[in-house]
Amino acid sequence: MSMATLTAPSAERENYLNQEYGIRSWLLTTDHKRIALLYLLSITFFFFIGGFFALLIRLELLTPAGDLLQADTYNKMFTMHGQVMVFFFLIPAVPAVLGNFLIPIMIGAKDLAFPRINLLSWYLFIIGGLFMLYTILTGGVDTGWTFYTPLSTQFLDTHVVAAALAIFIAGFSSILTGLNFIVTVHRMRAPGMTWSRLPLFVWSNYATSIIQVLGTPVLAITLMLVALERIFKLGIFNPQMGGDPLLFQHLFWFYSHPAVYIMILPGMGVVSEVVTCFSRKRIFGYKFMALAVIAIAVLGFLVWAHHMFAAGISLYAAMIFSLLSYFVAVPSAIKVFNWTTTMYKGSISYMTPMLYAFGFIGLFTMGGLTGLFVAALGIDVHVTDTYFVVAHFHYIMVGGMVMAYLGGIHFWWPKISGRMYPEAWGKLAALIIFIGFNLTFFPQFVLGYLGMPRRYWQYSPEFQVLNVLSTAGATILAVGYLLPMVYLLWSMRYGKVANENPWNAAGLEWMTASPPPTFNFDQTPTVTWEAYNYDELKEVPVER
Amino acid sequence: MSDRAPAIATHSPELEHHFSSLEQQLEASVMGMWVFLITEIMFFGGMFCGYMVYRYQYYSAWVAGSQKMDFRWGTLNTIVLLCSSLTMALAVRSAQLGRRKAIVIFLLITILFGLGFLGIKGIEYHGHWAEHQFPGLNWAWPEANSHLVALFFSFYWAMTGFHALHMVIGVGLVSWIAYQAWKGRYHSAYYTPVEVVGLYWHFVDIIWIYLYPLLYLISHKHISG
Amino acid sequence: MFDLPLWPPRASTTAGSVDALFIFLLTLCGFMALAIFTMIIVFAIRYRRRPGHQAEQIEGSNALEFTWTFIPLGIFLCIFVWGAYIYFQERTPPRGAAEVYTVAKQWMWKFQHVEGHREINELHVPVGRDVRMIMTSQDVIHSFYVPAFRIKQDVLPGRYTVAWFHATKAGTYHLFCAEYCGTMHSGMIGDVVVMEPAQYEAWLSGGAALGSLANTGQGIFQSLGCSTCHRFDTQGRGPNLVGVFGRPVLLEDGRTVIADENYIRESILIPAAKVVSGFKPIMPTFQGIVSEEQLNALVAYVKSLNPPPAGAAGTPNLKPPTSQPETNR
Amino acid sequence: MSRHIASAKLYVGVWLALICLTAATAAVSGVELGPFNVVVALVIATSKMLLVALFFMGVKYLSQRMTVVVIVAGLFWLFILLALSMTDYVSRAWA
Repeated sequence: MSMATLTAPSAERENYLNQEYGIRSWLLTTDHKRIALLYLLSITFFFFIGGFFALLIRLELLTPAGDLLQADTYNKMFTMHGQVMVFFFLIPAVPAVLGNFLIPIMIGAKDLAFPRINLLSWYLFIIGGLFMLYTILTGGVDTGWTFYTPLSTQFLDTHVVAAALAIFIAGFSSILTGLNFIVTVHRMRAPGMTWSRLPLFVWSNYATSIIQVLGTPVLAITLMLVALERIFKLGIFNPQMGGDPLLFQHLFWFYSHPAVYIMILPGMGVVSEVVTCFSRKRIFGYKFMALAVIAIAVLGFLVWAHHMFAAGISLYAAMIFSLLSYFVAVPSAIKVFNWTTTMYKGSISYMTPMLYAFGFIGLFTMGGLTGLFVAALGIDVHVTDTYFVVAHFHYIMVGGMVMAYLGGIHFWWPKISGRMYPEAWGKLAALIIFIGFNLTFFPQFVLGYLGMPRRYWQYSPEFQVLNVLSTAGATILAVGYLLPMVYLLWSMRYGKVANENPWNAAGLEWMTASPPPTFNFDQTPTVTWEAYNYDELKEVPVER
Repeated sequence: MSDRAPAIATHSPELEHHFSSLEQQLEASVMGMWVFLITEIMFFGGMFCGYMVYRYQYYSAWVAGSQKMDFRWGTLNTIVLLCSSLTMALAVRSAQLGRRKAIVIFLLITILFGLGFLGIKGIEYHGHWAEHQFPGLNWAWPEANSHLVALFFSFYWAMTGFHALHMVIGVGLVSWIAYQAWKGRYHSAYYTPVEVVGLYWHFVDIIWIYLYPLLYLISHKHISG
Repeated sequence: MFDLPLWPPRASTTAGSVDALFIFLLTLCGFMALAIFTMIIVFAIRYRRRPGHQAEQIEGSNALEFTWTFIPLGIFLCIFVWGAYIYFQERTPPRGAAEVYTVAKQWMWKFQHVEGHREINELHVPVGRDVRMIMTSQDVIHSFYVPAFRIKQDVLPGRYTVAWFHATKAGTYHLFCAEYCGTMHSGMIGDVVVMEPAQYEAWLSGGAALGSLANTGQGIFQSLGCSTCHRFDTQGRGPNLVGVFGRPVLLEDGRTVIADENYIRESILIPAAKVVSGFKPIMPTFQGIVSEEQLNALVAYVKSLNPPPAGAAGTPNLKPPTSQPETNR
Repeated sequence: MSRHIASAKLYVGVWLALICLTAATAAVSGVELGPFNVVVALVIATSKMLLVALFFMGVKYLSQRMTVVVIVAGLFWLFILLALSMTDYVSRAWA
């Protein structure tokens, strides 16, 4: 799909795609919409690299013996699968692609507060990505995505410093995106766009930005200290010198638990938009939904040591963190109840984004509920570091966040590309992904409680049947993810031309052209209506 | 920044196209800088957390390590940085008043103080390196608690090293806006860059305000040696 | 046809209580998940978009919001208390449990029984006895994990961590390393062989015991010259170690700490970290001189210096385990 | 902020206060106060920080309340990191 030939026949008018042509107009753009597309390409590229590693892991686990890959290669596979997926796909995905594209339009602004910093954020992501590619291509890293010391600092000679540097740089890209969103939402809202009229997508990205800004620097310094310890033999985490490996875990998880909320909160924002649009109803309990998002962002910072219950922290600290972990579970429960109640007495249509929203609510509920298991101290001692935890966080990240991301991409595709995606193919892909996902990860709950530890290259024979089921599911999931890639690209040229508001949805982004002009609105709109005013929007039959 | 911005009431050259007024642009830049400074607080916060944990566990080694610090250089460096903060604040004030020459002079003095600080830091580093107080690469410690004092020095080198790095960036930024000020780009209606770099400089000074007592003055023994 | 176990074997007292909480949560969350799924499906069908059907706008209801905030919170707190109760038991080994020193090294488990037996990747324990694992690692972080007992405890380098269990069913159960520790992390596995007391005694006497761990410790204590400073008769340059274990120790900087295994280990490897009040920090470090196994033997020896009637855990007394779990760490 | 310009005398006055506080913290640290040494040092350092932040950085004259909220939130998050990590290290000896 070369940039230059991208013309939307319907829009003879100028829009952000055909306003300028040529590589320079893309690589030096400060238009938040073009930067969003640059991010879309970059993270899709990394998604398929991470997915490739995942497939290799699942293939290796078909048999109890380690017969496909060598032990070291397998360790590199799950390490780089984790690092590429977490730092180069999950964290940037919704904020940097959908957030960058939509937030200025949703609040009626011409662009983000700092357009040049937005471009810098993408370049930092690409530089970080290049370091990651260098790490992958020249031998990989096998510390696990968690970099636990003293293994990562003293007992491995793979590219630990290169991987740490890659994530350090990509972290700043995340910080700058967060900084941009916070200042934009505070300073750049159109007249009349009060906080209580903000779409919940903006609320959830605002909460995500709080986490990105307050959490990522701690990961940055922690990875820097690991790099210093490897290069200069400084002994901050070195047990021989009285250093404490648990200090590394405290600093690492201080960021990495809120990071899982960076991944899921934007997905929640997308689902709030999609559920209200396809139920033709206002969101149920707007204040509580907005408050819940902020509560998750704040409480998310108080619970990190529930990753360390069996790691050797003190008994009373474990109890404090377990109690706090149950407080952070409440806002997520509130959101699930509110989405479900929003559908009550609605007028629900089953378009692809709505199928993804159904999938999200279902799978996120299971992910959230299993969170209650691993937060209970007694059970966590048995299931931590086993496939139960692997299934738990994949239910939330893949079942929740990736479903919401695909739902969002389909929901706003007409706005991004000016074209409609093929509806039948969309529904088929959503179904395949849902089935493939459950077949992959549900057996892992059982494996986990049986006691199969994670990151095992070879395992006891009695776990084989469940692993074979999981691998079968993974192949279906892979097919499911390839489909949207194909038909969305196809739709950019051959898709039906989309009008300004194909879903007849509420929101400022549906009141400007598809694809929007470079400055989003001819003149800055004034907002006089409440959020999700579907009662005022007439019921237009959506053509098939 | 495409220049075909739709006409806005007071279209002065410095105004970014997507802001409605210079006032909004300055407020946004200041807020953006403060959000960035929060990330810096958390960045140094990670090291302060490690420092606090190990000081709680190995207090006697921290005292032994702190005794090796020359607190006179530390105090002088603190005063140098406080002076640079004063001149920086006066530079921002003269930018608000639009006094071009005053901005340049105050900024140059600030740069001098900054370089002075780095010079003193260099002397201290040279001293510690000569006495083999760099854990790992160049370490020799006669007494029994060698490992634990090495932990203290690991934090000393890491914290002051990152602080010095931020100081180097600060000197670079200040010289850039001094050059711009010398070319007359700033006046009482538009001085955002001076303001923002000022905030950054004061922040780096605040980090040192905490590093000084925590590294140099751990217990009363540092004076009696 | 094929081997598809769905529930791990239950072979310890803790396993019972963990399974009880797990089954309770399974039913509660299963019910909640089904409730939400059916609501979604019912709403999706009943309120599907069709001509003549109009969506009815509902702003929200504070009452409903408060109910599904505080009721889940109440339930969650009960789950927390139940989970914390089990965890408290798991982290407080009962007094008088038989002790096994464990050294985890990259990709094998080494066990030292107090009676002197040494085992690699195999642990023989009697049924119906509390067994306390005192564990440390020679290199990276490992994790002692026996799924059948539902216990897991990371084994940290530079420190002792403790796990305990009370086996209830004889048999051979998996032992896994659960914390990623390098190339052969998945090969660092073994078996916990739980035997009837009679068989255990036979196994114990059969093995070529080279004297109890405490005796080995005494030998090391002499050979390394510890006895020159730590004298038992008069007050030497180092503190007298008789009756030190398990009791509070006043330190030079005013703190008092309990002399547990970690204190003795740290005092051997990094003596200046906690100097006993009234003594000089003259003790040289034995880091790199003493191996982990020798360290375990020294710790066992110092423990055995406690006068026996104080219920010292050093020598394994075979009286049936009636002791109440209280903290003695 | 952008409109309020403080007098040069005020800045020099704040500067003098900072110098005195620096001298004070150096002097006080020479006196044996046991555990209170660190408390006094931190109190003096925090007061110096407040002086620099309120006057030199102009937080006192900030027109938008939101930026002040951002600053206070940042300090509170640092406190979360420090305090909750210490709960582990302080309570290790209790178990």
